[in-house]
Amino acid sequence: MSDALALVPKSEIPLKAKDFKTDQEVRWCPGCGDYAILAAVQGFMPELGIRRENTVFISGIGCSSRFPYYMNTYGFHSIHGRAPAIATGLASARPDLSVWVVTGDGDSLSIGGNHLIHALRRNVNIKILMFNNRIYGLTKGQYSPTSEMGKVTKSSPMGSLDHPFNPISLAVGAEGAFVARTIDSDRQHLQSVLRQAAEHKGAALVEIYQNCNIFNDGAYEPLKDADQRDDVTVRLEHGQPIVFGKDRDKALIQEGFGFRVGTPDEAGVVVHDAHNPDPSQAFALSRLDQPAFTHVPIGVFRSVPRPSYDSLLNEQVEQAKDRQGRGDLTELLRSGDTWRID
Amino acid sequence: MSDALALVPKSEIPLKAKDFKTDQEVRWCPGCGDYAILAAVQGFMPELGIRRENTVFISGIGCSSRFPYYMNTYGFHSIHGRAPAIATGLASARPDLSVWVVTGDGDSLSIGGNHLIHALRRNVNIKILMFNNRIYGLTKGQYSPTSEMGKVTKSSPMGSLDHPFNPISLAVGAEGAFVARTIDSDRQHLQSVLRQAAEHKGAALVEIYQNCNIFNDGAYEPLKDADQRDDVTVRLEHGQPIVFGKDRDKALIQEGFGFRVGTPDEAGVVVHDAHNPDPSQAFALSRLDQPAFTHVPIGVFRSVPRPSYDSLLNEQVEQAKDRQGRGDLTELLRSGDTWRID
Amino acid sequence: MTKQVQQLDRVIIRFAGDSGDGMQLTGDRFTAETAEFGNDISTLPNYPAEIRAPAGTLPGVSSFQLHFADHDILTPGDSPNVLVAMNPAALKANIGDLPKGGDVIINTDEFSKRNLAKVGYPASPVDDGSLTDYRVHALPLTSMTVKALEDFDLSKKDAERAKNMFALGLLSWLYHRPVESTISFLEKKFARKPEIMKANIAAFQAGWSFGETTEDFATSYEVKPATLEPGLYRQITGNTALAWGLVAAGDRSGLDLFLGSYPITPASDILHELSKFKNFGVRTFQAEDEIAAIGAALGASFGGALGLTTTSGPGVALKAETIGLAVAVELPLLIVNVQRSGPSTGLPTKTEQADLLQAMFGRNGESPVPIVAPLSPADCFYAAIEAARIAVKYRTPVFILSDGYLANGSEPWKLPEVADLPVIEADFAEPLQEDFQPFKRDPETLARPWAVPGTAGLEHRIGGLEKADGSGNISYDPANHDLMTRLRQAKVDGIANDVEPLRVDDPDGDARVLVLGWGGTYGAISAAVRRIRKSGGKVAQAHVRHLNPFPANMGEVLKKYDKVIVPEINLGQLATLLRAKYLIDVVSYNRVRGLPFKAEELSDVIRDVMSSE
Amino acid sequence: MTKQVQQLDRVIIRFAGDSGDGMQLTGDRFTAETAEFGNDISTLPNYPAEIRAPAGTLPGVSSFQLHFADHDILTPGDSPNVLVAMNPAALKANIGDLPKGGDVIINTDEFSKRNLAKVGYPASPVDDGSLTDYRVHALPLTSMTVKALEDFDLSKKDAERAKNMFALGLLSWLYHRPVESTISFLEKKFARKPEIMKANIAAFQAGWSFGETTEDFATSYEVKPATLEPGLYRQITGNTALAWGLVAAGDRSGLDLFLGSYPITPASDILHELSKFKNFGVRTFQAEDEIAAIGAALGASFGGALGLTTTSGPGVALKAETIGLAVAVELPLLIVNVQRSGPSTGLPTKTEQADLLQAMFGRNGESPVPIVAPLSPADCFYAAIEAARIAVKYRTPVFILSDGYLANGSEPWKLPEVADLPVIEADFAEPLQEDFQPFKRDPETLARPWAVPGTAGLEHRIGGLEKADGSGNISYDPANHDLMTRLRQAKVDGIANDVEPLRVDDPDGDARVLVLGWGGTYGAISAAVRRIRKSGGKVAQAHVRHLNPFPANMGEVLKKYDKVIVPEINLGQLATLLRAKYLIDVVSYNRVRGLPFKAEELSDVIRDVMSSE
Ligand SMILES: Cc1ncc(C[n+]2csc(CCOP(=O)(O)OP(=O)(O)O)c2C)c(N)n1
Ligand SMILES: Cc1ncc(C[n+]2csc(CCOP(=O)(O)OP(=O)(O)O)c2C)c(N)n1
Ligand code: SF4
Ligand code: SF4
Ligand SMILES: [Mg+2]
Ligand SMILES: [Mg+2]
Repeated sequence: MSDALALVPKSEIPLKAKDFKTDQEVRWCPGCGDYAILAAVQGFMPELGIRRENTVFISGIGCSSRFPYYMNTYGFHSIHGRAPAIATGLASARPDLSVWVVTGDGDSLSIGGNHLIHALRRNVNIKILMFNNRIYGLTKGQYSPTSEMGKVTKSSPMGSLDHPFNPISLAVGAEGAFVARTIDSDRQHLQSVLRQAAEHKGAALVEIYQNCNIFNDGAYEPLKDADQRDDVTVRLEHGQPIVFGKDRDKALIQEGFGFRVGTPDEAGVVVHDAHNPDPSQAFALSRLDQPAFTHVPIGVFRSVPRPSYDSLLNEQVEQAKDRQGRGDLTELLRSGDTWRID
Repeated sequence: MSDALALVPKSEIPLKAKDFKTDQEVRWCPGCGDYAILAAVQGFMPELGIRRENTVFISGIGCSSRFPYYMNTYGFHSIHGRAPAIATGLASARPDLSVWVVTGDGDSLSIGGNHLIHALRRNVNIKILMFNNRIYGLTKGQYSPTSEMGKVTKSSPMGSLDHPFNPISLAVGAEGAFVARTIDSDRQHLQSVLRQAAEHKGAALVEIYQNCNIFNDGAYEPLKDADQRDDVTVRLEHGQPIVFGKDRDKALIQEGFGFRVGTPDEAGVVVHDAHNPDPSQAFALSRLDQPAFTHVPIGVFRSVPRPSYDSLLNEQVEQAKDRQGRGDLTELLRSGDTWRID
Repeated sequence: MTKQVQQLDRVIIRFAGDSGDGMQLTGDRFTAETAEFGNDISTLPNYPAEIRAPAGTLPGVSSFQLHFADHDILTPGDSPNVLVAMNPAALKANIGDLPKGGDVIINTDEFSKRNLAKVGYPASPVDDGSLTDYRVHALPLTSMTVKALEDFDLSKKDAERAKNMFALGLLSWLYHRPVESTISFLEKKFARKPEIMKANIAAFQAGWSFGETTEDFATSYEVKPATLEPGLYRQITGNTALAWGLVAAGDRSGLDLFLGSYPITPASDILHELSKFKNFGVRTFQAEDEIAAIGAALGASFGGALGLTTTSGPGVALKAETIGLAVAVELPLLIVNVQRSGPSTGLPTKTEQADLLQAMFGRNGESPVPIVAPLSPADCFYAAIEAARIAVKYRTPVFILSDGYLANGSEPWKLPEVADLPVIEADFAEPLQEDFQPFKRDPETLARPWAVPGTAGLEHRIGGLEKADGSGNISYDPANHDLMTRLRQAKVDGIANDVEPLRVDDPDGDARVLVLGWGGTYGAISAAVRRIRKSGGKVAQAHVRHLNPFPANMGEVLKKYDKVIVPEINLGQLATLLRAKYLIDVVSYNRVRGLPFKAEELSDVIRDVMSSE
Repeated sequence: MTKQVQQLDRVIIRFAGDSGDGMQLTGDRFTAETAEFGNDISTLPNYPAEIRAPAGTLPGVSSFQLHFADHDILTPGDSPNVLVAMNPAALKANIGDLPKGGDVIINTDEFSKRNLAKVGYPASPVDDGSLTDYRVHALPLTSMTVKALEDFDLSKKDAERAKNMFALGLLSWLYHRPVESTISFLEKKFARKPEIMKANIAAFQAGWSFGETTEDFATSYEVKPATLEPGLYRQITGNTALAWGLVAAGDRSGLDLFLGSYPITPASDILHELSKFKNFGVRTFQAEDEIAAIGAALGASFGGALGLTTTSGPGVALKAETIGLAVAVELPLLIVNVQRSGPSTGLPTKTEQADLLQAMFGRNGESPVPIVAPLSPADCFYAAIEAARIAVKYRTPVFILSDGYLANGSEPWKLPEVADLPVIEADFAEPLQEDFQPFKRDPETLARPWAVPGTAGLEHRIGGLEKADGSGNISYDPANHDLMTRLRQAKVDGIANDVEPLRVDDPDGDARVLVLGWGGTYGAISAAVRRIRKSGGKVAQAHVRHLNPFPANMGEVLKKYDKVIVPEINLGQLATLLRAKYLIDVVSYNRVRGLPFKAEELSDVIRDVMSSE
């Protein structure tokens, strides 16, 4: 595994998915997309080869945020929206841990929006899994910051008025160094994205399209329906020309600062460059989904190396110890202007 | 004036800059950039031709946030970071007001970051003037979210570790419909940007580079120093090829999804398109300032029409009144299942 | 065969099943039929934790208890006489509350090995004799329903779904409920799905006729209508009443309501309800978080609207700083806290009264805020109007402390005449005043003028920094800060003389013990007091509606009694305020179980205290 | 000419000038010289509002008062004997505090028409006879300074800047202060600007020699060294002492300190100070807001660090929800509130004690948090260690309530031996326990195990939902919630027996009146009590360091006295807690002026109460 986890102790014994299951009964509505994500994550964790006890899942509040109870690692089901902040403290103080944040579209983009964008710009060493079901599930179905305009919900009987966020655009605009999107129904893709996220040293935002079959069922139908999905889904792979379609007969051609859909044999098929220090192309790709669900890129939009916050912080601590020597309390008390009374 | 202010009553008598001055003694450090901005705003307001009493300035906390005390309009010096939220309520309830938010880089991007991005996506009808001095002024000089990495301040003796936000990138990524940048020292440019902001029906973010001569003096020297400024400053004007330089001998040429600096006579000089519904070009322009101060675009990056939050909300109110008729309390109480006991 | 009919004065029924079994709907319908019949009613829905748990599990159990009688009643009842258990989980979770000899109606179809295992029943309690203490009616409700719907073109699933209507029909027969309203309800509800509609009606009627024909129920019961005050009634929950009270406050003040809110259990329904009233000029704004929600509300108040925010305890914690700002700028603002179990996330769907001291003191600096607490579901309507009256008249934020029990509980409500509701004077400052002083106070109320943007000549600036008395300019003058701090306090304290005195219910005026409560415990306390009096005991009762400031006569009242008992669903918060202010050694009774008090436990407590007299 | 020398036992000097005049530096230097000389000292800097106001205006005035004596003293003194006024604004803002007959040294160079006008002086008070009640020394300090520096190659501006050193020199002569430390200080400070360095030293010496030669000062004064306990001393402010105390707590517990903070006056300096101690393993994180700051601190605590957050009242309001979470998950966490004047933004640079009830009750639900308050600048060091001891031992968030007066005030501090400081046992849970129970409590302290990530076999999940006693699994069981609520309360209440009993200072043990204070009022109260005793009065004094829980003996102590006076810089918050808990009618004395009490006003209050005895 990449050096992103270099500081995390390895597990002596190879672990299995079941090692990451807890005895807690999983409590989501039957059919909820969260089940598939949980299975995918439990299936993926062993790959990392790190110790269970050095793995931590931190969540906010929401259906999705129940996640930590079902992972047999250390876990913290915190308060609404604050998981990235709490994880920032833990990850900064403990570089020997692999810290994962599980959050929802409301938890991370409503009340937690500020912590999210700051964690991204600082490149704190946490992996953020945003379960985006475009609804407030736990509170029984109000529109969320990713709900489409005009959505009728309990709190918007005449349709919501809010122009939604595009989590990828927002994350890229917030200086995110690793920004990706995947979907609950494609376990293999989900795991491949988790793999790349884990390899990024710093903050990784993974938006996971998740179906809430109770309050927003079918939100991602076009990406799941066997007939359309291959023509709608645009899979991004670094270094590869962006080609898609059931018959791989479609390709993205640059037009101005955006794209048009052409054919693979045309000139100017865009080659995906997730490692580009300039986020402009990644941003442009995030706008492809206009109008909604004509073409939806999934995969890693952006993945550029940048020193992680914890490494910078701990470097300063080491430097200070080298330069000033380990702190000595007695010395400190006696430093500067003092005088003796006898 | 555009219909952005259509609902705001006009002033019968023509107003002058002095009409917008208060009797309060202006309290900023001598030499502070805030003075220039205040003068520019007071000089500009009469242009709008609207009544003073229908103009409101709302601020958070910070040196910049003292602003409302010096404007002879209605004003609200609120709490740290919350001005956009408070302004959202006022603007939504009172479409007959022209509501301005004055904030600092800390006020709007640290504690207030979440309210800022949500006000932008909702396109609430407020004009946000962000005084960006890249420092916390009022609290006497800690680094801010726009301070450069490695900055040594009282709270970062070994240099700050935070990768800064680019307010323009963030605003564009947050679905901002009007996003602009200007500078305290160029009154004419500042006022032209204010003019365009006022014409936008909805949320307008205006980043104003402001010098804090006490705690971060010279932060924008390259843009002010007579020798370099013309070669560094890239003035954006919609529909115009992007040409700059002391001798207007430089131009932006598209390269991939970004730019290189070429000459005006070259092929492919980029024509600025602030009205493009796709924000990708505006975003790409916001990344031009890399490395810092090689080339800094100022002007309106993006200005696209989108229904403002208050108009949508008040439409629903009118619709509801038309459809259901003005609410009648007695009817409401007696609606649905009731029974009589005699 | 004709069956005998027995008269009862009161009955408590609990419908219990899986979240998917539609027990809340069943309860609502039975309630509606019963209300229509003219009994007095009190209901208590009991939802599982927020997320829907897997079918058939204990956490998935949802129940609805309703108490109806031929006299006026105050609580949903301590323990049911009849339990309807739609599956093993429902039986296991609720049987403990059923007193010996009680009736239990069991849907045996759900008692499969698998379902029994899910809740750890080794064998079916129906056969293993563990229910011998009860009168068990073991019925295959599901299959009977399916059978009754054979001729409909329905999936088995849809047919089975109607089993709750079958059960409702059976219970409706058992208690002689009128059925028309339920039938027309089903007609409306399934208007777009005629087959489903017909099926549900058929199931309902099948349940009824099953009752008539089965041997299992030899007797049916009658509960005569209660003699309630004449008038037009409706059944209403606390959250709905609160929402309507706020609409009424807007109506009676001529101010447009502006709600800034962020959803949170158990307050969300107020947001949902208010968002339906745009035609009343009610604007609802679902904010990005609680801070933005109250910020927007305060901004709207600055603009001359009646700003308001709705939330629960954790949300109040986040709003604290902005409430402090509202105290400093002295603008009307309503903060509704539908209390739930804490601390932190606690038990989000359960009730508690532990946010009183937070409302009193949960801000930096000296920042007094008036507090009003409703005492029953319907009273939420009047409490909202009273809070709005205080907020507008005194230009101050005001807390409304409801709780999860009031929010979801319901009772019949005799509808008021709109004309009888208080009128609220917004009394905006007049334009074009000579050197207008935004902090010049009304000498009587100490309220400052409300000068809204758009008013010519009154341009002024407000903010959180200390302001000079009168002019409102920023002032660092030490004496002025002391003065302003005392003025803000005096303004709120002065409200004590502008609210109803504390009313004491002490029939013969010679009781030695007073029971003093606040908020949602009113029903349970009153019921307990009645029991004491029935058995000849003398006890006085009073319920505090204004928790800050206390009514002017509070001190006298307390001093009149040898013992003052204060039951609270917290560790003694009202008691703390009373002790601090009146130095009286009140006797606290505290249980923090996330549940309302039972009348019985309270009457025991009162008896103990009386005997220790 | 030889001058006479007069002996004094104590002197109070106030240096006042424009923010740009360097009065804080001047005061610091005079303090250092005085400390070195061996007097006891207490200082009070007084900054203008946060933003630097235009030169020469009243809001721009900055002052530094220092009190030194040949005996131990407790406060910076009520009113100065000597006022140094560098400009008209400084004179106008401060002359009112100078008692008749006091010395006032005036820099006449600044008394231009323009500067006089700025503060509304029609004519110069120096000539218009308005200062006849004082001993006026009208001196052209600026021009004398410029003259003294003629030969230096300096801009006029730079030369003028040195006028504060001239003034310092003059006062150093006037009070026989040792000058070496100031000279070496200037050498260090301006090491990189030799010309400026020499000029400042020259100005300093010029001031000294001017004193020797001028007629204006016929007498100079001597204040003998105080007889302080032998030992090594330093001058220290409250914020510095607090920061160092936290470092000490880390050192004595072996835990790395993790500070999550967001700057706010007057707490920012603690963040600044701690950010210098990375070599102690102290990690400081400047967060995006207060919520993130405490969140990060709590996350670090979960990871086994000593998590801590520093702020002032408005910040505490924002942290409330997370503090509640810390109560629920029961992890060590320190919350430092350097109180300032409220409500809302209030007077950010002024002191107050009005956040006590916020610390007690400012959260939803029953969420008890221990509170510790330092009583002097140096005591902030020990209070920090004590708070950390409680937090770690009991696995709980703990409040440290400092205030603006303690934060910026300073006093000489006899340095402790590190070995004498308490040792704090982190006592992490051991790895690989059989079915580990994260909420199984220590029977004695009721603290739960602290099992940090990385510990094999103890993987567990914590959170804000109610947890089952022992296992820590989510529990909706009513009885468990009641139990856990009481256990959390009992854990905190139990600390009462693990802290120093309240010490009462009642020399003859026969006083009838007790003065009880908390926090930064200790100095003023003690000085007042001394005055009473000097004049033969008998009064007892006690100061509360642990505000939650109170020390076990608090009740007894209170009952011993006929009258208990509680002076507070709020409207009676400690009084409220005492009344509620002990039902004692304490006498409150409250002033909310943003300023510390004066010894004199308190002694008057005490006398009144005693005579009303
Ligand atoms: C401070 C606070 N405010 C509000 C809530 C209520 N609440 C809990 S989860 C939630 C939103 C859930 O939506 P999301 O984050 O998308 O998660 P999901 O349930 O959809 O997975 C809200 C509003 C809360 N628990 N705490
Ligand atoms: C809740 C709260 N937290 C912190 C502060 C302290 N504070 C006041 S202004 C400010 C930042 C000012 O920086 P900026 O917004 O850039 O404004 P500037 O002073 O630079 O114009 C801070 C941290 C406060 N007043 N309130
Ligand atoms: S409500 Fe929606 S998101 Fe929540 S558990 Fe049920 S299906 Fe899943
Ligand atoms: S500190 Fe900086 S920003 Fe604030 S007033 Fe002074 S110069 Fe302006
Ligand atoms: Mg969601
Ligand atoms: Mg700034």
